[in-house]
Parts: sequence; structure tokens; C-alpha cells
Amino acid sequence: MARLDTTRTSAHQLRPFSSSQNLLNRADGSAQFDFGGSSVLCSVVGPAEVKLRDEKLNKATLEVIVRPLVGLPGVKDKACERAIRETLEPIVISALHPRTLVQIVVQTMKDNGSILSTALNAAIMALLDAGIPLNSIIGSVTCIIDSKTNEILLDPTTEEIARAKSTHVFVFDNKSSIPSSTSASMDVDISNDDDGSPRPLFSESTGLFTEEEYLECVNISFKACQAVHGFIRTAVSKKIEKEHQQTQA
Amino acid sequence: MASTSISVSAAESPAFSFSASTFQKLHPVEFFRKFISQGVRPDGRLLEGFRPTTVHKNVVSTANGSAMVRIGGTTVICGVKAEVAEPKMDSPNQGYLVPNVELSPMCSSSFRPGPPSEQAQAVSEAINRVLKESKVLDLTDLCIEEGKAVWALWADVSCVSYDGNIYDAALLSVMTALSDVRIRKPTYNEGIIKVSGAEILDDENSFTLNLARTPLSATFSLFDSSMALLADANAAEEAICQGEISVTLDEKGQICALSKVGAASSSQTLLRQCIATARTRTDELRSIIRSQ
Amino acid sequence: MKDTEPSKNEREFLLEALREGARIDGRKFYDFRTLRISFGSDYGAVEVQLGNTRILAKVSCEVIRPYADKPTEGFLSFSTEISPMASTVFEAGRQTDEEVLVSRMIEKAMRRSRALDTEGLCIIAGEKVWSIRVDIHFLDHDGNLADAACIAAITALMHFRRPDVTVVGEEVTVHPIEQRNPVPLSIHHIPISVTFALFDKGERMVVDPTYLEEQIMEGDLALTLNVHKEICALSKAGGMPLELEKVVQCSKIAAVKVQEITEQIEAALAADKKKR
Amino acid sequence: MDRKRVPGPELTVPPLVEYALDQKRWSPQEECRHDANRQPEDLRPIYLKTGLISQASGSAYIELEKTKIACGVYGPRPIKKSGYGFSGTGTLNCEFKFATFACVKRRNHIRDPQERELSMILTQALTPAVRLELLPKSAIDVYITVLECDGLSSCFAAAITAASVALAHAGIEMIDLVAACSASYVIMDRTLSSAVPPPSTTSDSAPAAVSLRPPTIIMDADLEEEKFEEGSIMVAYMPSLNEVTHVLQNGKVDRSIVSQSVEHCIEACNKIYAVMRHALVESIDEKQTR
Amino acid sequence: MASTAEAVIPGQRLGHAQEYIAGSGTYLHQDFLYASVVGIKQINPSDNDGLPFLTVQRESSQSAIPDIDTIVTCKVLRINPRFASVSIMVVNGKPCTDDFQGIIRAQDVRATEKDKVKIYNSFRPGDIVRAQVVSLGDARSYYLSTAANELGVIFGTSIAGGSLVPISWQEMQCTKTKAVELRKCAKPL
Amino acid sequence: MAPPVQNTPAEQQDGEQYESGLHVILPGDLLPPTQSQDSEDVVMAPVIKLGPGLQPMSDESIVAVKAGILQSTASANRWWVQSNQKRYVPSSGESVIGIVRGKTAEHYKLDIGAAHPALLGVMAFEGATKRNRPNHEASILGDLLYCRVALANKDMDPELECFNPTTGKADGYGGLEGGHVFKVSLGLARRLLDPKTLVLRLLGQHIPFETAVGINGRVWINSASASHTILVCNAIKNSEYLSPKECESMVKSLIQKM
Repeated sequence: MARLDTTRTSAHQLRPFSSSQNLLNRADGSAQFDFGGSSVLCSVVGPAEVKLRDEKLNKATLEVIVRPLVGLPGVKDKACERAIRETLEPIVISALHPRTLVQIVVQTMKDNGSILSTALNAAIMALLDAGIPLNSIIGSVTCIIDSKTNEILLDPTTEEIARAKSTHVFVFDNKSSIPSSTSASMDVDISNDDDGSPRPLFSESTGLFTEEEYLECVNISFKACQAVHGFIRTAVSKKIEKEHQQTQA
Repeated sequence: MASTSISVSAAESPAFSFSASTFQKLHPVEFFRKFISQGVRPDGRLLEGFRPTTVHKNVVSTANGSAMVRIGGTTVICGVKAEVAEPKMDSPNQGYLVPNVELSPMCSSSFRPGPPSEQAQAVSEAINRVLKESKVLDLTDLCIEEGKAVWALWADVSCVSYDGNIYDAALLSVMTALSDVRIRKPTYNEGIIKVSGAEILDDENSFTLNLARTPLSATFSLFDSSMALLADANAAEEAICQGEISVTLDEKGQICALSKVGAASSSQTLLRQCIATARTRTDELRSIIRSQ
Repeated sequence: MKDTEPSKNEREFLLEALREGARIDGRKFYDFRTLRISFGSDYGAVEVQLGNTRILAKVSCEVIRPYADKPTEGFLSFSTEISPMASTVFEAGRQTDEEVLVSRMIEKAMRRSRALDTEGLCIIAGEKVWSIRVDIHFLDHDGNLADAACIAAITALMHFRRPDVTVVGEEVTVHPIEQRNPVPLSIHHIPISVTFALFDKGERMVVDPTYLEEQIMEGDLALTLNVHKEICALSKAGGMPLELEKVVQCSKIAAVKVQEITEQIEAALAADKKKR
Repeated sequence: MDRKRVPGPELTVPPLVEYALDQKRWSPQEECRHDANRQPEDLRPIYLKTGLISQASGSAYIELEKTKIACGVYGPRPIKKSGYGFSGTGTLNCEFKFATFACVKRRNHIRDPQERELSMILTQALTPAVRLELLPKSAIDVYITVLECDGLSSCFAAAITAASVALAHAGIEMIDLVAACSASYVIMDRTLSSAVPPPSTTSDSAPAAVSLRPPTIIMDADLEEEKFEEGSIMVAYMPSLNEVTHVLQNGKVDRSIVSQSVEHCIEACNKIYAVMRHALVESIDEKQTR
Repeated sequence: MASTAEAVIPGQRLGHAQEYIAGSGTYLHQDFLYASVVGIKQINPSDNDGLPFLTVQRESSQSAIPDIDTIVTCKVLRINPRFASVSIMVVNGKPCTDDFQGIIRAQDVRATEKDKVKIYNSFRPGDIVRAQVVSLGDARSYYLSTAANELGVIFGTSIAGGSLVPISWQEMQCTKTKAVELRKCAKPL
Repeated sequence: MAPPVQNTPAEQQDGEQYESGLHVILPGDLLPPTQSQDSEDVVMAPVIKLGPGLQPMSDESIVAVKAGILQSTASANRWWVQSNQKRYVPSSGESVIGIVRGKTAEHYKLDIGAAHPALLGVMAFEGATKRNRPNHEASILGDLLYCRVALANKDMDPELECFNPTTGKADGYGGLEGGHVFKVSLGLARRLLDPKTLVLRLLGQHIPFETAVGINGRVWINSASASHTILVCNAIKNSEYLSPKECESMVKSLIQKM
């Protein structure tokens, strides 16, 4: 079944991704992540001075600001901010920097669908660039179920989303087996909840769909996210090595 | 709440002893873990237990449709008001359906006066998306005169008392209020829209909304430190939980929205469990609506 | 977060260097930093880098109803809210003086000088006109946001194409750009802003100040001109007085800069056109 | 444009309501009230209950038939607003808000000048009754939301009554409760033709038809009746100390009528006081049975 | 079940000033006693056969606020060389609905050798401290003192994240690592 | 600035197998047992010292929390992740350059580029006594001070001192007069601490200049003339991502421009 996005031959094919880190000079860390025609730039500042009213005495305060490409930020963007923040909170080891602020600003640069996923991938790479302590890396993809073909399409474009009967955004970390909140000095026992299946860290679905369709989306997206993990690892490694080798006098 | 005294006496430090309330204030997480370890919650509920829920239609006569919903200590009132507006250029025959949730400082000390908090905005947007993306209402039903005038339905939810799980309560109140909406039939004449002032409204002089489906939700909170799943968390529980799984279903059992945010990654077993529990819960809610 | 003042040493060194005729980043007094202009895949998206200052401008359009008193006049609006990404000095949703200055400057340079033909945006008088919106995103702040924003805005407007429309009586059909070649906006002229930072009571002036220079300068003088040497806007901030001939001198220098920058913009646009 | 709410159309208006010519509508002419069973001095039945807001220190809910008001009291708690210096006594702060759907025309989410004014009056009416001298450095916040409004002055009076019950329910020390009641001046023999309803509340602009007959004082007027009022009065009163804490009068009427209506209101307040007392005693019993 | 006969509400006249002594929940106005809270009227014979006490037993007790000399339990938020800022969570054994701000100045940490006190050898952020209100303080904070045996840190978490137990009046030990940390601890009651 | 890394889905699949000489490690990666147990005594000794970028887990395993290159001492009993970042997080014993922002009776408040302002006791100078207070009385605001982090932990604002605690002497700590200061990445700052660093060596051959390097990414340069100082500053800034060869030509070209 052909996709509306004619550049792609298969339903589960992702658009080529690319990224670059450390391209802003004022921020402590920054990264741009592209899924084909969708691109998000993300900056990170911190651990920095925090406003008294936001101060948390046992951990860093995470602040996420989302800025749309067109128009002023509205409730949609606030909802995104919340989703991104609550997804990153268990990933950032905030207990190491109490009473500080880690501020993440997310700016859409090009919008051709799957923006939330693009943003989450940009955010994790920016956090890596800033050297914020993390207990794992995450990867995100979006998929839809096409209303005409009932097919699951990965990494959809705006056009494809317009024809979706449901939209699903997923995030997986690179080690679901290891508990998330090691920092919080609490001993986590997830054995009661380990069935060996892919474990979404974040999942947001809207539209109309069945349980079976949903679980299929989870599994397909999981594979795709591993590709994203692989890419992030490759990209970050290349940068680190480049820096390292060049500076060996 | 016999269980309280038991588990807290166990919680007392050798040196200093406190009343249950003081202990909860000083060490909320520990206090809570003690209960969870015994499979109960401070308010006596089991982990998967929901709070008593009531729904009342048509409680505000100044609104075209209204509903009051109580879930335990949470009380919300949704009033839907129909007013006349100009349609958008690119959708000349579509009306507006605009849900907004207000979390005023009256309903809890955790809300400040002023513009809506992030929470209020997020809940409003979540409801807005469900209404839109699961196509609850065909907006062309709200057209009065193409390109000239349409109905704008303001579905405002005012939270009177906040004790957690605002999404379930707000969505329930919005859907019930929409089903209660009655709008006087309009006449259009050179930009003037008139409706009859008749005392008694019937299908002759007014119309009701034709809702494609009635999405209702069940929300569960994740208590990270022991990966426990709490149905319908109250305010105190929300404060110490790190994540949330929320499932929204229509009467045919189709999923209209599903979200898992915050806390550690969760297995599919857990997700399935949530969906299953949500089915029984939303069925309950539907019978509650019918019963009144 | 509040702005952090530069140290005494930086302040004194910068002034000392100026007196020796040098700028800290090695530039001459009247040099702009390297200007990079790159275009997005879709029309009207432009990223401008002026040294380390970085700005994205995005043009969009929609059909709306005109004001009753100006039935044939289209709309042109700019959003210049400065993102905290540019610098933590800026807080989301809270306006700073700098933001006010920049947006005023853009207003003067673009709208008041009628750089864009808004009459040309009319579809049906009194019924439908185009509303053009320019979102200016400030990504990285190393001084002189105003000039960079101005370059980004005008370049984006020149790059933008709006969908073609056909009107049959009251009926308006908007053709998606995939189906029919979109239409460029009609630009009257290309306003370019050149900002001078003033030191030592105006004894020393430098163009395109960096962030550090802005923090230390005593005042600034911003001129907006086009290649026809028409001055579209002139604003002087900072308390100290400035003799007229200084202003004249500035406008002479600015004229040269405007020439250079305009050529660079046109070259970039031409290069991009070839690619498409 | 409001960026923090789901956006709707810039401007919406209620449709024009058109009444059939043969349609019978109430007007004061027939010497009877909008609710035919009420005599001029009759109040609407009052439903008053405490403790509906689970998180509040104290709360009350009041209903006068259609009129519905919820009130929550928080404190004493540290003063939130910065800029306050050290204060040896507590501060009482009231916020009065209509729900967007509470009135015929949709209300805005943002508090308008009228709501701000009423908030101020509310504070003035309640402060004398609260023993703030016992609460240094602390603030008591009273929040009122009108869920449905059937008559503005009567609604506002009910808000004061509810607020003082909520304060007592919060266990805050008071020298007395504050009951409030309103009365409207309506000329009952006006014929429909001359019955151009003056702009409901701010009728200090001279009444439309200057009438020979003195207006009737009708207690606790509803919205329909307010449309025809020449003016109105609202009295807030401490029943057992027999002291008035606030009087709000508008419209141009004879002095004698004002003093007369004040008496009527005080009488009414004493009736309301019985209801308040009942509600509070009830709240004790509930706690006991818990 | 309270027989409503003895249930009273604010402003209710309770009796003549000559016959009773005004107790809690009541106030004196001209020559009468009135209730100032909702509750149950109670008359207790005075110890030295004077006039009996007239009090109103609050039913809904007002949420607690600190006053001079009251014992409070608070959590340490921030510390600097001059003082520790705390949030007061419990007043006289009653949790506050909204926390109050307080500070413990270096000179109020202990009774002896006040000038030798180092705040960060006495308190750490996160510590739970029992203290006494010495004054209403400034616009923002109450001033608190721990200068008594039974006052000081009652709960603490070690750097390793284990809980601390007192081993002397100025030392606590981590239950995990057995490492000793300095605190001004409260003597268990 | 690192150039964009382009990848197509085709090559992503083998991303996990990405191999190279250096051991690049990412957050969530466990410290490979092969490495942490290659020497006997480590297996015996339960405690191996963890440097920056590594954290012990509840289940005794050790996990990386930063992206960088895994490094260890020869004896393999100390492990850390060598990474680069811009934001300074104080740790005691490090030398930093601070800007004076405020003053109380007993402390100066310094901005050292960390999350919290650092406190410098007015007595924390060589030979400071109640009687002869250090000379920074006049208007110290905005002054540059070269200090040593005396105390740093997450619960407190960091504290500084302007003398070497072992010798009690100033040992170069104290006010930095004149010259210019600029920001570099913490990685570059660390390298610049070594006076034999290539760029410093190359510059030194042509221009005499003094330098003070703060681990907090602030570098202070002073020389005979402003133009020299400017040249040195820019040369150092540019050197960050240059290979030795590129670095030499860069310096050469700058020198020629003079």
C-alpha cells in the first residue's frame, strides 16, 4: 500500500534522521534533531540559579518551554511542555543538583508532522550535550493508523496525520530493565511488573482505536525507537571522538 | 480507618512518636508506602477502588446545558452556553465547541488566583482533543447561516471542590452537560439572529445536540517507589505519585484516548490492566448517568 | 534570570582596546560580523546568523476579513517575542525593554516604511484579504538582535510565496501550492537596519555590537535605510547627546553597509531559487 | 487574546430573544410578584449547608431557589502576596467571581470591575465580625463563586451570608455572624408601556417613569423583578449584637422608604440568622456522628 | 450526639460577666460573655472556688498558627552561615494547612558557646527540626530557637541517603554507612 | 561546533554495534564487567572509586550518567567519564575565577558561573586579621578574583578562599588586575591548566603574556598591549576543536596579521 509520503516505500520506514549538537553559544547545551522535513532545535541551561518559588530542596527543578513555529504559544504547547517535562523527570538524575534549575527550551524549526517525537529526541541530545546527569537515554517515534487503509504508518507527515483515524506518540528508554528512579534513594522493585514486553516510558494516543491496534503500535514503535537509540549513540559517539582525537596534542 | 492507627504505630520512629496526621505531613511518602505495603490506601480504599460518584443534569438554568459531577471530594460543575459567532473563513459552515476547565483558588489551597495553571491548561487541552479527535460532535450541526453565523458552545467547567482526578470528573461533566444541551431554534435575517422566548421548550422551538459518542475516562496514578497503580487518586495521593495512566473509552468500547505520562516505563500487562479496569469503570459511569 | 554585569576588567579592557582602535573580536569599527543566510525547505523560512547571533524568521498567511474602514488593505503582522532560548535574561511571556525596542524597530522599518504592498493583498474588497504573519524566533543572543531580526524579516518576506487564488464573483478558490505555482509578495523596497554602539560620549562608534559591547556601550544609534539611501527609521537610545555631523557620518557608513547586506541577501535568494 | 485557555471565537453574543405578541409575560402591574405566591416581604426559601469543599478550612453552599453560590475559606495562613510589611493583626481578603455560565450573558473568566468592586464591599461587610487581632501576620482568604444568579443584589446578599457561615465553619473566632438581605423598590402599578426596564443595577440614573405612587418595597427580588426596580438596598447585619456592618443603597427614593426598607431587611436578616444557626449546629452534629 | 441545647455559634450570648470568667472560644462585650466560635458550651468550676470558667469547645478547630513560645516542627529548606531557613509544618502537634516561614539564627541554635555555632554543623536541608518560637520575627519569617535539650534535629537523612540516629547531642550516625554527621539533635523525650 | 552527523535508517540498525578504539559511554550504559574486573584486587575489593559521570545503582552495578570517554587509572580502581560541558559545578580544591557581585559584613558574594553564588570570607586572604583587612575595601564590585573552592556540597552555597591552605600563602590567588577575561568550555579550561598546552606554547613563542585559568571556564589574559591580549584570547578560543596541525597554522596566520 503506497504512502501519501511518496518518498517512502514502506509503512514502517522512518524518514532519514540527522542531528547536530552544541550549535548555540549562550546555552549550556543544544541540539537540533530532524525527521526528514520536521526539525526541532532544543537548548538546555543548567544546573543554574532557580527562582525561590520554583526551588525544590531535594532535587533540581525541570522547566520546559515549548515555542511553536507559527503564532504565539498556547494551551497546546503547554500540554506539550507538561508531556516533555514529565517524560524527562524520571530520566534526569535531579537529586544530584538540588535547589537548581534545568531549563529546556524547545523550538520547532520545520513542521512536517511527528513534532512531539522530534522534540523529545532533540531534548535528550541537548541534555547529553549540556552534561546533565541522566540515568538513560530515550528515543521517540510517532505512528498513526490510516483511516483508509487501516495500516500503521511510522513517523507520519502532516498530510498523513490529516488522514489518520488515530495518532500515537511513544517514548522508550534504552534500558527498560533498569528502574528509573535510582537517584531518589528508594529501592525500586519492578519485578512485579516485568513481562519482558516493550515498556513505553511515555505514550499518548488520540483518535479512535482498539486495544489490539494500540498494542501493535507499541511493539512496532519499540523497534523504531531502538533505531533512534542507535542513531543517537552513533551521533554522540562521533562527536565525542572527533573532539577527543583533535585535541590530543 | 482502623488501618491508620495500626500502620502508623508501626511507622513511629523509636525516639519520637507522632499522630497519624503529623506523620503524614512530615513524611508523606513513607506514610503512604506503609499503607500500600498492606494493600490499602489511607482513605480505606483498595488500590483499584474508585470513589463514590454522582452525576446531576440540568443544575444551572442560565446555561443551555449543565451537569454537576462529584467524585469523592472532587466537585465540578459544567455549564454549556450557546452564543452566536462568525464562522472561520476556511470553515464557513462549522460552529465552535470550546471546553475550558477553571481551577480557582476556591477549590483548593494549591491553586493561586490569576491565569490558569499549567494543570488547568493541560486538562482543558486533553478534553478539547478528545472531543475533536474522536469526533464527538459534527460542528456543521451548529451552522446557522453559512459564512455568516454559527453557534459557539462554551463548555466551561468550574471546579467547586478539588480532591484529585480532575480529568475524569471534568470530562464526565462536559459529556453529561452536552447531552443536556437544548438550544432555541434560530431565525437568520440580514445578520440578525432571533430565537423565540417561549416559556416551555419542545422539539418545535428548540433542538438538542446529536452526539456521535460519549467518551468517558478512568485515570490511574503510578506510585513509583513501589510501582503501585492507584485508581482515581485523591489530591494527597496525586502529590506523591510520579506518573499517570489515563484511558478514555466510548460506549462501544473503542479507545478515544490513552496516555501514560511520567514515572518509570510500564509493562504492557500494566497497560492492559488499566484498559480492562477502565472498561468496567466507564460502564459504571454510563449507568450512573442513565439512572438520573 | 537577571542579566550578569561584565567584570571591571572586561569593561576597562574593551574601552582601552577601542581607544587603541581595536575591537575584542578582532573586527574593525565599521565591520559587520559574518552574515550567513540559509533557507528552509518551504517558502518564507529563513535562518540568519550574524556571528553568534542566530534568528529564524517564518512567514505564514491566511485569508481574513478586512477592517471596514480599509476594505482593500491586507494585513502584515510581526511576532517578536524573544524566546528564553536566546538568553535566560528573557522569560517566557514577560516583555523586556529590549523586546519592546526590537519590535518597535521592526514595525518602523517594515510597516511604516511600507516595505510590503498591503493593497496587493486584497482578494475581494471589504470581504477577503490576505493576512501575512512573520514569526521571528530569537535562538541565540550575541548582540545586535535588531539588525539581525530586520535582515531575517525582510529576507523571509522576499522568499515567501502565497497560494494563488481565483475569484469568480463572490466565490474564492485558493489553490494549494502543489497544484498551482504560488505567488511572491510585492516588496516595494528592502529596508536594512544598521546599529552603531557609542562609547566615550560618542567619540567612538562601532557597528553591529556584540553582547559584551552592548552591555558596556553608553548609547546606540540605529538607522534603517534602503539602497536608494532613503532613511526609513532612525532611533537613538542612551542619554548622551550626539552632534548632527556624527549622525550624518553614521548615515554615510550605514549606506555602504546597506548596499553590501542587500547584495548578500539578493545573492542568497538567487542561489536558493536555482536549487528549487 | 487569551493564550492560556482553549481559544474560541473572538466575539460571541447571545441571540435576540423574540416574544410572541400573545405571550403573557410578568410585569409589576398586577400587584403581584414574579413568583405569585410571594408577598412583598417574603424571602425565597433558603438552603444552606457547610463543608462542601473538602480542601478548604471552611466552606458553605447557599441556594435561594435558582440562585446558587459556593464559598470557600482558607486560613489563617501566611500572607501570600509579597510586599506586605509586618502586620500585628490578620488580613481578610475576599474574592467574588461569577461562573461564566451564571448569568444570562456569558461572563468572562477574568474578573471584571464589577466583580472587583463587590469583592471589596464583601471584605468591608465581613471584617467587623472577624477577630483579626488574634491572627498576627496571617491572612484569611474568602473565595466566592456564583454558579447561578437570579437577582443581583439578592445574590450578593446571599454571598455575604454564606461567607460568614463559611468563616465560622473554619473555626475562625468571630464576634458575631453576618447575615445580609436585599430589598428592591418597584412601582407596582406601572403599565407595560411605560415599563422600560432601567439598566438593572446602576439605576442611580433617574428612574424612567416618575410615578406618583411610592414604590413598593419587595424583599429578596429575583432577576425579573430587578428589571423593573427603581433602586435597591442591601443590608449586612450582625444579628445578636444588633449592629449593621454595611448598607448598599442605589436608586433615588424618599428617605422614609430607605429607613423603612432598612427595618424590613433587618427583620429578614433575623429570619436568615435562624437558618445560619441551624446549618452550623448541624455541622457540629455531623462531626459528632463521624 | 450533641444536644443542640448546649451547641453555640459565634455572637451567641452565654451569660453575665459577673457570673463567669471568660475562657477560650468566648469574649467579653460590655457586661456579657459571648461565644466567638462554633462549639459546645462548657462551664468548669474554677480551682480556687472563684467564679467558674465558661468556655466553648471548638468543633471545627481553626488551622494552627505559630505564636510566641509554641513548639513547632519544621523542615530545613536552606542554610547559610548566618541562619537556617525552615518551613513550619506542625504547630503544637497540629499540622498546618499551609506552611509558615521561619528562620533559626546562628545565635539561637544552642544555649552555650553561641559564637562557636556553625550552621552547617547543626542543620542540613531536609532535616526535620523541633524548635520553639522566640518571636513573630519580621514580615516574612518567625524566629525560632533550638537552644534546649529537647529541641533540635529529630529526623535527618545522611549524605548516603540513609536515615540518621542521634548518638550525642551534636552527632548523628547514618544507619546505612555508619558515617557520623554533625547536627544539633534533640534529646528524645 | 560539531558538524551535523547524517544517518539514514539503513545504517541505524547497526548503531548498537558501533565500534571504535576509545570506549565512548552513554548514560544508562553499565560499566562493562570486563573492565571493572580485569584486575584481581578489584573483584576482591568491593569498593572502586567512582569519578565524575558514574553512579552506583541500587543493585550494586555501576552506570554512566554522562556521555563521554570511559577512563580509569592504571590500577583500575578509579573510574570516571571524561566529558566536556560549559556549565560549572563546583568541587572543593579547584581554582576558579570569580566576579564580585556583593558584600556583607563577613562575606563577599562571587559569581563563579555555578548555579549558586559563592561566598568568600573577608578573612579568607593571606595574613588577613581583624586588624588589617585585605585591601579590597573601596569598591570591590565587579572585580575579578582568582580563588580556590574551599567547600562545595549540594546542600550549601560554595565557599571560597584566596590562599593556599597548606602554605597559608597567597600562591597567586587574589585579585586579577587589568587584562581581559573570557569564557571557554570546561574541557578547554582543564587543558589550558597545563602551561605546555600546544596553543599556549605556540603563542608564548611570539608574545609574552600572563594568564590565569579558572576550572570554571574563565580564562584571564594580560599582556603589554590590548592588541596582543586580543590576539591571544581569540587564538585560545579558536583552538578548542582544532587538531595540532590546524592549531599551528591558525596561530601562525594570526601572528602574521599583526
